[in-house]
This record gives sequence, structure tokens and C-alpha cells, in this order.
Amino acid sequence: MSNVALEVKNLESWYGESHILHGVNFSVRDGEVVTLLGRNGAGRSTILKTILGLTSKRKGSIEVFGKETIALPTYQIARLGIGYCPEERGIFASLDTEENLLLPPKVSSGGMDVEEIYEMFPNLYERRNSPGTRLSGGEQQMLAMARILRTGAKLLLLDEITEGLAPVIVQKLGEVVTKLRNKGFTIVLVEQNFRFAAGLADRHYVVEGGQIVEVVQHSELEAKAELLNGYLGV
Amino acid sequence: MQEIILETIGLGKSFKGFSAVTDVNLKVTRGTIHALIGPNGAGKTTCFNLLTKFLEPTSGQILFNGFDITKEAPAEIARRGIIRSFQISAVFPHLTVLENVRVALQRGLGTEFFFWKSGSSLNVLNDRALELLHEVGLEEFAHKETLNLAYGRKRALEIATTLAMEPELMLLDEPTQGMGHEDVDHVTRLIDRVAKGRTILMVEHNMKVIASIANKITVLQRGSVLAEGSYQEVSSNPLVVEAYMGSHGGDAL
Amino acid sequence: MEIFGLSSSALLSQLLLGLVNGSFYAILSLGLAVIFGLLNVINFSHGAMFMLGAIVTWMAGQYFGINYWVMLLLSPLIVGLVGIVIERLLLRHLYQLDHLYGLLLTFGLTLFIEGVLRSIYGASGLAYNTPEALGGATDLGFMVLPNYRAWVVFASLTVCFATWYIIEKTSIGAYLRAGTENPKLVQAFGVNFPLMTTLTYGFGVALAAFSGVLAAPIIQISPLMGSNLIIIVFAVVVIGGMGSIMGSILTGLGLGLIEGLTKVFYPQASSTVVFAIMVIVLLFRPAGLFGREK
Amino acid sequence: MKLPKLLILLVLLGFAIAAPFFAYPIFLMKILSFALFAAAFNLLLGYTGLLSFGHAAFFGGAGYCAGYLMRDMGVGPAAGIAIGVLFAAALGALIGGLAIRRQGIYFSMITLALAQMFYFICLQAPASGGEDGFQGIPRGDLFGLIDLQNDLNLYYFVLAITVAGFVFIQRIITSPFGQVLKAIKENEPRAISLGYKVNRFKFLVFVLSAALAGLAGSTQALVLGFETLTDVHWTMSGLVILMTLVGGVGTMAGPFVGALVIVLLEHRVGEIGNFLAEITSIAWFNSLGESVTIVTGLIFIFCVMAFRRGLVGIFTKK
Amino acid sequence: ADQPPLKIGFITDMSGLYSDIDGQGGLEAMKMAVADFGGTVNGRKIEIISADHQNKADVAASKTREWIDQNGVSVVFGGTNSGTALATAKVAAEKKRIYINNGAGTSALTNEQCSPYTIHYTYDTIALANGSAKGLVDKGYKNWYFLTADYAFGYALEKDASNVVLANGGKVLGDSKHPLNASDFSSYLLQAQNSKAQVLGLANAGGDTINSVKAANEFGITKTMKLAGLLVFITDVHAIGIKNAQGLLATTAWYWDQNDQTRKFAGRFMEKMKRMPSMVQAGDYSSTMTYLNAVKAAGTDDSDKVMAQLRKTKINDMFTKNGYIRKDGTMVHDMYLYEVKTPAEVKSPWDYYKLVSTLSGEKAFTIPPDSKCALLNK
Ligand SMILES: Nc1ncnc2c1ncn2[C@@H]1O[C@H](COP(=O)(O)OP(=O)(O)OP(=O)(O)O)[C@@H](O)[C@H]1O
Ligand SMILES: Nc1ncnc2c1ncn2[C@@H]1O[C@H](COP(=O)(O)OP(=O)(O)OP(=O)(O)O)[C@@H](O)[C@H]1O
Ligand SMILES: [Mg+2]
Ligand SMILES: [Mg+2]
Repeated sequence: MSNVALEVKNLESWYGESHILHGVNFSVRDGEVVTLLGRNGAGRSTILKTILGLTSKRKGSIEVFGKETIALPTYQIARLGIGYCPEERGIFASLDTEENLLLPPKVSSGGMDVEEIYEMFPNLYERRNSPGTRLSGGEQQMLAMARILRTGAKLLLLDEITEGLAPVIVQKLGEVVTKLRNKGFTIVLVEQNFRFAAGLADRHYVVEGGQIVEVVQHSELEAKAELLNGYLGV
Repeated sequence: MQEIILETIGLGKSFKGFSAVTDVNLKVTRGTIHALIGPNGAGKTTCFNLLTKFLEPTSGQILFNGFDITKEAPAEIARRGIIRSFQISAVFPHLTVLENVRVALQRGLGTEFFFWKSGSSLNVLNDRALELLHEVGLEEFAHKETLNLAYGRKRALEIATTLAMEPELMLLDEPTQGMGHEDVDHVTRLIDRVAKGRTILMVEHNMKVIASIANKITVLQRGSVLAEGSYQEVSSNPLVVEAYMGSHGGDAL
Repeated sequence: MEIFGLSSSALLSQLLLGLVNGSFYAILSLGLAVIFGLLNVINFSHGAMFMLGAIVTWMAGQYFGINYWVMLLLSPLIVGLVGIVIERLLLRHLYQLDHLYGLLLTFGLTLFIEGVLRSIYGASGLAYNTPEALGGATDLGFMVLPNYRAWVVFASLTVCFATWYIIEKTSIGAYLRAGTENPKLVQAFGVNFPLMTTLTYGFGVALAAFSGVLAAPIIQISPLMGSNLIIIVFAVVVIGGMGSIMGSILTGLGLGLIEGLTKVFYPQASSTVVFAIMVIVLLFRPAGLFGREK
Repeated sequence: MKLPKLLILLVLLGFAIAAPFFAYPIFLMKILSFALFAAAFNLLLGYTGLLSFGHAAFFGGAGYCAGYLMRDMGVGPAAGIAIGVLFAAALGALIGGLAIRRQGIYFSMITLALAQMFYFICLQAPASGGEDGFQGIPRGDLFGLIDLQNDLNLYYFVLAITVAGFVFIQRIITSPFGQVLKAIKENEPRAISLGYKVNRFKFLVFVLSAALAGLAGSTQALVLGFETLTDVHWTMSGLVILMTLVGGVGTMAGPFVGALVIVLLEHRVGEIGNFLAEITSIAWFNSLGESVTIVTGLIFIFCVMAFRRGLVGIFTKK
Repeated sequence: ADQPPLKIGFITDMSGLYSDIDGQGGLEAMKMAVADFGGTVNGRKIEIISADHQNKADVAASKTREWIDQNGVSVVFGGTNSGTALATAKVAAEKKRIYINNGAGTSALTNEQCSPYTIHYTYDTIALANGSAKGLVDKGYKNWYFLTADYAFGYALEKDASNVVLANGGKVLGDSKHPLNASDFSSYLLQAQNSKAQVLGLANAGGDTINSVKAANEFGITKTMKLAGLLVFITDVHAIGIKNAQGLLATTAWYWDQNDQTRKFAGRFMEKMKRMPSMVQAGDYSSTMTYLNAVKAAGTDDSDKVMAQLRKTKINDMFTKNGYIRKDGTMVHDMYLYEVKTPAEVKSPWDYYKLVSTLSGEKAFTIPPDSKCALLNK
């Protein structure tokens, strides 16, 4: 499989008046895992949001599974098969845990079923009738990740999924991502936690000032460690 | 002076039948950095909420310097010198950075209800506020609107504000969450620095931080204490490894 | 048997009348609760929409000879469309802002709509007759109940529970509730939320129009008929718990009953009793009777 | 930076002093009282984030109280107003004491409900004169010295009260107390965790706001010579919200501009219509006077859609 | 010479609850009067300026004050709503300007709060109560129950009417007070029905009256009780619809179908406003005419001189025969009790009333010994 799942060209993006992305280019083939690395405020989350059309204005080209989406409304982009896990988690207070989990509509077949998900995150099973925002910080993080696994989306945009999770869970998430990848999912990962990302990704993009300033292939990690260190302060 | 600054006896909290915290007996020693860790949903934040009375305990007692403070209101507890930070950043976004700190200092003046007094009477606090900002490295932003600060700086500001209260006991809930590596190191050093002369109780998932500054660690699991001890002791406890740290150990992170 | 100096049959009939009013409150506050709960808009123009429902019914009868039964469907549709236009053109741009702005806008709309209709139809009212099939009254033993009032209770309760079912028990309802909190994220899941909000507003407003049609034969139809009701209906929604669908239905009915009793024992206070109850309820239950605390 | 601001204020004050020679004094006084009322309300909404939907009770309640004292007890205007203010403060303590225990929309609704109950009392109390209104409040003279029958004298008295009210509000906002209020508005849990007993602050500011609304209400009663149920009705509470929003929340000038616009609308739409008809020779404008509600409605819609931050917001950037 | 125009101010509810009774129609009636008068008086052009008081006393009073101070109006006409009328009258009296009211109910205007410059023209609560109660009790309807709006105005109507009922040997079996603008009356009506009274006196107005009559029909009250509206306008009957309104008794100062003069005026009014004039609008016409005649006769618009002239002239026009303005400001004239026709009796649109009885002005309005007005008894 070498179809392109996501192709971003000359992407620019704005929040109101502030111009955040200044021409971002990258592409992800089917079944690849890539990460976006960078300092706080570099614009990584903004890249994910812009792909889904969640910023106030955008320019350039974004092809999702071969379809140009720059002019589409958010919900139609999502229906092309994108699953999004936002950094602020976005758990709904007025829905209970299970309703939160069942909320995102299926966009295609082949999603995990609920049993499988509960098995993966036993905490959620235990708290399934509790209002979504009454979960602990980490549980909410799990829920945000879990709910998109159900939808059958093949392109996952994951923003800081390890944030605030216990080391065991982080480890488990690493296994999940590997598993997903083996199943043929395409994943764009925004990570602060470099060690977590390093082992998983085919390729790393370093974002700075709203542009991609460096690409590091998995095989080049050792060689470019110094360079990465300079960008990220690892 | 008491050796033990904070003690909980049989502390418990349940939400509609779900027991989030059960029979927690915690002893925090004066002058230490005490870390509270545990898997997600173990009840750490709930514990903090109980200690600061943002939640009402269903059972148990809280002693601060030997006094029973179980029945006191949140503001009273704050006045006793227990100050917390929040898991989600808590600043006053439309005040300037300086004003943020000053609001905390202001309580010391005892003029908080003086609606007839000129605002310039607060200027006497500016020096102390700048000093605190200097301590967390935010001096140059003193007159900026807080809203526009980067995330890591907001966390630093929060610590400065908390320090302004001259707390005997600081409760920090995941102070480094969401920070880049640089910021994490920065804040870790900051905590270590301000810990001199006070006591800190903190929740943290970043093992690197814990390992480098915590004197004592309590591990919670499912609402009760699983293990307690130094980092060495805890991290070699197989129960803790299984429930929390995972096979890589905290080290991997 | 006497209770508080009132024969039990008199008491029973007063309670029944209370129920009739209660079902008006229920359906009106339901529409308001749907709009508030799902769009976060305090729809001040709900009373005006209620009035539009009645006036459109009258107009259809007057100018085109369309009867009550047809209008029972058509009037909510027409007013719902008006609502959709309002939502698309105006309300839509206010969602990210404080509640207050939606309130101010709908308040302005109310003044405008009422003012325009008043300058056309005057303030004293328009006559509308009870449909033939529902004329007459039934002797219940303790009182004679006009058939039309019985129909009102039946029709509004049916609509109320159907609405409740859709919102609380189907996934449409879950999308809407989630969308209230974070519309962008819901869209990022592939839900056409803007369309849903538009339809929801149209639906909420149509509910008001529906009760307007129900009211047409028994309440004076005039451009100002909704403005007296709106504040009471607000109170009902708050007592029930803002946004709680079942809460507003049950509270609407309950308050109708209580108001009915007040009319017997201290009639002057019958429009104030709602507020007294609101204070008491809120002091003991911070989020209303059925509301979820944040 | 500081100088021009002071200059603007002085120029404004100059205008205010000269105004009665150009415009009708009673009309101006009404604007002043409403401006003060809106500013009092804004102290709560704009600077503390509390939306009261019951401020009519303080405005009208103080009016009735002051009116009663001045007409039936022979109390002078200054003392009448002062007692009116105390009355409003006491009422504010009662209503505020209950309402501040609740948050957000529920706070608003409790204030609304209690104010409606107060309305009911005003309606039922024989002394209020029911819907005929409490008529014939004498203007009297100030400390036996200044004859307030004279419109000009009364105007300067009212101007002095209003300016004092505005200065006082400004002082509250910038005071140490005001600083804590701002903090509470921004982030209440954080303020609590810093050891502030938030409810006490809310209570005090509520009472202050009620007292100031009472000052505006008693002054208005003195100016108009009567007090009616309109002033205690919920629509008045709504009106003050509108004034504040139309003018601009959380600014000092906003309430003033809002009051000006609303009072102008109430009194002048007809004339504006005639004027428009004259210059455009479209006869339809002549009927504007009978369509105050339509015009008001349109203006609100326009304000909400076009200038979110109120009319004042047009001139302040950001 | 170039004389300044004579300005007449007219302030009433143009947009609210009472705007159909007076409002635009009232203004039109006054304009008709001015035109019929010839458009000028004593060589001065006559101008009417008008405003909407929105039922707010403060608006009414400050507008009036301004008109007098700044625009130099010679006379102020005021319309519906008692609160605004009392406030306006106060201002006018203070400024010594004539105030003529058509449409406010309160008898305080010519009683406790009377002034030498106030004229209350069309009706007041006393005349209305007398008109209904006297006429009905005389016909043998002795047992009454009142449905009363919980407002000074409602109380006044009820009190005045029940005094008449009692004085004429009738009985009052009870009353229900309802809040203003209540939408549902069934509960009160049931209570009324249980009282077994013969007459249900409606001491309310406008929408409240309309809704009570509608509900009374629905609940079959009209089968057992006679409904007497103490303040019913022809527009109300129109809004209720003849089917529901039939049999309702109403007191009025004027009805369009009384005689040729009234029909002629009504016809002209109908052409302009597309509806029949209410008694208030007829009063607006008549009082404007009366005032202008007095100005002409006095040769000046000086308030005192015109008042003196007004007091000594009998009024004979389409509105009333031999009406006169008493010292307390009451325009004393006959009142009529009408009954609403059955649908079968109605011959043309707006043909609603048949006459039951006439009450002479002296009997209808406050009798001087009962008055608290100092002007009347000195
Ligand atoms: N809603 C917004 N409105 C205006 N500016 C924003 C908004 N969200 C983010 N920004 C700005 O855009 C820039 C990029 O933000 P982004 O969230 O993409 O950074 P990031 O790389 O994800 O960093 P972080 O580690 O903080 O999540 C930052 O300067 C930020 O201040
Ligand atoms: N208000 C509440 N109502 C119901 N359940 C709650 C409430 N607050 C917390 N819980 C539950 O109590 C448990 C403990 O939550 P707490 O927030 O203390 O966890 P935590 O240890 O801080 O976890 P994390 O590391 O993920 O932040 C969780 O399972 C959570 O779902
Ligand atoms: Mg980010
Ligand atoms: Mg936590």
C-alpha cells in the first residue's frame, strides 16, 4: 500500500487576525505513523486543527485520501475517515462516559467494538455511568482516545495522548498505537513525550514558528539526535 | 513546632456509592517534598480537593499542625497557610502578571474590603510582587496581560502567586503537565528552590521530576495507599511497578 | 368532604383546570428548554413565536379559510421556518458569545415582531372560534369540562413526551447536547451540527407556535399575548432545571396545579407564586428540580 | 496618557454644566439618573460578572421610599434621598444575601424572583397608589437654602449627585476591594484558594450596587415628582441591562451612552422621524413616533449584530 | 399679522395595550375636529403634536412638561392609562395649562386630585359602575359576583359598583381578584358560578375582559349568569366575536349607532381608520371641538379665561346632549347601558349593541356631597 492518506501543501492558517501557520508541507502514506514535534506554541496542534478546518481561516491544499478538502466544511472532512483526539480532550459534561464513548458516529466499517475498548481501558468500564467530566484527568484522556477507535476512521490525528497518564498506561498506549499501525491505520501524532514517540514513528517532523523545519526518518534518529536536541531541548 | 505538618486519619470520599478515596492515612513531614502518585483515577486530585475542602469528605479527619481542620471552609484553610494549584492552569487572565501576584499579596494588608480606599495603596506591594516574579523568572512580563503568556509561563506565574501567600504547605497538582522539556526542567528546579522553608505536597506523573526532587512518595491505587517510601523503595516495589510504573519503570519517561 | 373550606369536588375541578394551564406551560417551557439546553440561547422571543402561531392560524382562517386542524400542522411549520431564517441570519453569529447577547437579540426581535403586528392588527385582539368537533363540554360529575380543554391537555402532553423521547433517548439528542458544549468538536466527528442547530431552533420555535394554535380558540389573539406569558415560562424552565427536558415538562404541569390552587386561596398572588416557588427551589436545589449541577 | 484623559473628562464636565442652556433640563436629569442607575448595575455585571435581573427593585423601591418620606413625612430632599439609598441598600442586603449563594443564570433568576415579589408588595401596598402611581412628590429646597423648584438648581443638584456616584463607582473599581472583585470575576476557584471569602465580596458589592441604584431611583423620583410601578417592574430591570449592553459592559462611559440612547429613543423617536421625513421627504418616517417599539427592537438587533462591545466599543480598539 | 400657531399636545398609548381604544384613532379624531373647525382659531393656525407615552408615567409627565416649557402648547390632551393621566394632570396644573383627558378611568382626576385645569371628559369609573349596576339592579338582577383586576382601577370599579348594588337593595355574594393580564380565567369563573349569583360583574378591562368573556362562554357560565362588563369598548366586543359576546352588558358614554350625527361621524372615521370609533375617540373629537369653540369665544388661549368659558357653555354635539363641565372638571353627561346583540340580530359589521337603559349625567357621575374635591364644595 502506498497510497497517500494525507497530503498537505503550502498550508497557512489563522486564528482571527493572528497568522499561525506559514506554509506547511508534508505527506503521509497509508499505514504510516508520523509525529509532529516542537516546542510549546510551535503550531503543532494548529496543524491538526487546520486539517479539520477548525481554525478561523486557512489556505493551501489538504488532500485526504486523495480528495481536496480545503473548501469543505468540517463535518464533511471528518466523514472522509478522520478520527481526531484534541489536546483539551473535549469530554462532554452533559453526557455520561458511555454516551461520550458512543457519541462519534461511525464513518466507515472496521472500528473496534465497545467490548474491545473497555477491555483496553478497564477504568472506563468501571466509570461508564459517571458524567464525562467527573472522570479523573487521565481517565478523560483515555476516553478521548477510546471514542475515536470505534468510528472506523482510518486516519487518526492524535494530539498529546500521553499527557497526564500514568507510565503504565502510556506504555499500553504505545502498544495500542503499534497495534493500530499493524492494522493499517494511518496516524499523525503530536507529542511532547519524545521517548514515547521515538519508538513508534516512521518519520518525525519538527515544527517551529508555524513551519516544518526538519524531517527526521526513523533510521536517522541516532545520527540527528544532536540536531533534535537543539530544537526540542530533550 | 510539629514534625508532622499535615495528617489525615481515615480520610474517605464516595460519589454516589463509588468510593474514590478510602481510608487514606497520610503523614506529611514539615520541610519535605512529598509526592502523591498513582494510576489515573486513583484519587489523587480528589485527595487534594478534600484537603482544601473543595470537596466535603465522607469520612475521616484532617489535621494541620495538630489542629482539626476537617470542618473548615476553603477560604479558612487557605488562610491557615495551605495553598493549592490546579491541575488545569488557574490564573486571572485579564489582570497583568504583576496584578496576579498582587491579588495574593493583598490579603496581607487586610484592606480587601476597603472599597473607598485608593488603588494606589496597593503599590506598596509592587516590590514584593516583582521579587516573586523574579524568583520564577517572569520579571520582564510583569506588565503584560496574563492571557497572552505561554503555557509554561502561566504555570510559573501560578507558582509565584501561590508563593505570595507565604504558604506553609503548598499543594501542586501536576505542575509540569503539558510542558515542553525545557519548561519541565525549569519548573522542577523552581519547585526545588521554593521548597526551602516550606512543605510541598505534589501530584505528578512525570517520574523524572519525582525522582529528582521528591523526599517521600505515597502511591495511591483505587483510593487507598498502596505503598510509601523513598523513590528507591517505591520504584522497586513490584506492586507499584505493576500498577503504575510499568516495565520500563519511571525511567523511560 | 371539605379541605380548607373547599368542597373536594371544587378542589378537584380547580386542580383539573390547573392541569390545563400546566400543559400550556409545559409545552412552552419545553420549547424554551430545548433551545436553551441545546443551543445555549435564552430565547426571549418565545412568547412572540407563541403569538405568531396563534396569529398565523387566525390569518389562515380569515384570508384563506383554512381550518384549525390543518393549521395545527401548518402553523408550527410556518413559524418554524421563520425561526430557521432568524437562526441562519442572526442567532448563528452569537453562539460563541455570552448568553446575554442571544437574549438581547431575541428581545429586540420580540419588540420588532410585536410592534409590526400591532401596527397592522391593533392591540385589542382578534376573534377565533373553537373548532366544531371540539365544541361543547363533558360533565365529569364534579365539573363540566369543555371538550376543547381536554383536547389541549391531550395534545400538548403527547407532543411533550414525543419530544422528550427524541432528545433523551436517541442519538440525535446526544449530538445536540454534546454540540452545545463544543460544537466544533462535534463537527470534527463528522456531524453536520450547523444544520442540526438550525433545525433545533426551528423545532423549539415550532413548539411555541403549536401551543399558540392550541391557545387560539381560548385566549384573546393579540400581538401582545405572548409577552405576559414569557416571564412565567422562564421561571418554569429555571425551576425545572435549565435545559432539563423532563424537568420543564413536569414543572410546567406542577406549576399549573399550584397556580390553580393559589387562584382559589389567594388569587392576587397567582402570578407571583411562581417566583416564590422559584426562590425556594433554587435555595434548596441549586440547579433546579431536575437540573444537573455543573 | 494621563493628561488627555483628564482633559476629556473636564471637557465633558463643561458640557454637562452648560447643557441645560441648550437642552431641556428635565430630560437631561432623566438621562443622568438612568446613567447612574446603569453605572450601578454595571458595577455588578461589568466588574464582578454578576448579572442581576432584579435591579428595578432597588431603583423603584428607593424611589417609593424617598417619595413617601418627602411627601408624607415632610423630609427634605437630601435626607429623603439618603434614606432612599439606605432602604435600597437594606433591600440589596436581603436579596443579595439570598442570591449570591447561587451561580450564573440561577443567580439572575433568584434576583428576578425576589424583585418580582417586591413588585407584588408595591402593587398591593395601599401607600404606593397601585397603578395610579405615587403622585405629587414635592421638590422642596435643599437644606432650606436652594430652591429646587427651579429646574436649573435641581439640574445642578442632580448633576452633582450623578458625578459623585460615578466617581464613587470609579473608586470602588480601583480600590483594593475592586481588585479582588476583578480576580473573582476572572477565576473564582482560584480566588477562593488564595483565601478570599468570595461570597462576602459578592455580598458587599451587591449591596453597594443596590445602594447606588437606590441613589439613582430616589433622585429620579425627586426629579419627576412621582414614582410608579413601571420602575419596579421586571421590564425596568431588563431596560437597565439593555442600557448597559448597548453602551458597553465594563466601561465607565458605556452606561452613560446607553442611558442616553435609550432615553432618547423613548422620548425622541417621533421627532427623529419627523426630521427624517423632512430631509428625505419620505412621509413614512412621520409615523416613526408611533412605532417606538419597532425602532427600539431594530436598534437592539443592530447593536447586537454590529457592535458587540456596545457603542462605546466602537471607539475603543481591540 | 403672522400669528404663532395654537399648539395642542396629545399624549396617549400609541403602541401598547390600550392603543386601539385611543392611540392613532384618537389622534385622527382630533385632526378631524381641527379640520371641521376650519384649521384656524382667532387667526392662528391650529397644530397638533402627539407622542406615545408607552404607558409610562415618567414619559408622559416629562413630555408634557417639555411641551409646555419648550413648545408652548396651549392645552394638553391625554389618553388612556390612569397613572400617566394623574402624572400629566399634576404637571399641567403646576404650569397652569388646561389638561383634558379622554380614556383614563380613575375618578381621582376630578376627586382627590382634582385641579382647576383638569377636565375629565368621556367617563370615569364611577360613571361606568353606576351605569351598569343601577340599570341591572333596577331590572331585578340583584345578586352580584365580581371578577376584579387586582389594581387600583379594578378595585375602584368594584367598590363603586357594589355600593350602587347595595344602595339599591341588591347583594354582593363574593369576588375574585385576578392579576392584571391573567391569561386564564376558568378558575375564577368556576368560583363565580359556585356562588350562584345572577350577575357576574367584570371589574377589569381590555384583554382581561375579553378572555373572561371567552372563557365564560366555554364553561357555560353565560347560561346561568348575566355578564356585565363595567368597562367594555366596542373594539373589545369586536375582538371577542359576536358569538361569544352575545348577551354581554356594557356601559358606554357613546355608541356609533345612536343617531344620525353619531353615524355620520362614525362613517367618516371608519373611512380613515377602517374601524368604528370607540367612545374615547368620539370623546377626543368632541372635546377638541369644545375646547376650540371656547378659545374662539374667549378670544384667547389663556388657560383661566378658556376654563371659565368652558365651564359656562353647555355641550351639544354628536357626543352628548346638554353636557357640561363641572367645577371639579367632570364633564357631566348621560351614560348608556347596552346589551350585545345575538348573531341573528346583527345586520351589518360593527352592529353590536341594543340599548337597555339611559342614566342621566347627574346620576351617573359622583354626586357633589360625595366628592373630596375642594373646588366643588367651596
Ligand atoms: N484559539 C487561539 N487563538 C489565538 N491564538 C491561538 C489559539 N490557539 C493557539 N494559538 C496560538 O497559536 C500558536 C500555536 O499554537 P499550538 O496550540 O498549535 O501550539 P503547539 O505546538 O500545539 O503547542 P502546545 O505545546 O502549547 O500545545 C501559539 O502561539 C498559540 O498562542
Ligand atoms: N465529582 C465526582 N463525581 C463522581 N466521580 C468522581 C468525581 N470526582 C472524581 N471522581 C472519580 O473518582 C476517581 C478518582 O478521581 P481523581 O480525579 O482523584 O483521580 P486522580 O488520581 O487525580 O487521577 P489522574 O491522575 O487521572 O488525574 C476517578 O475514578 C473519578 O472518575
Ligand atoms: Mg498543542
Ligand atoms: Mg488528577
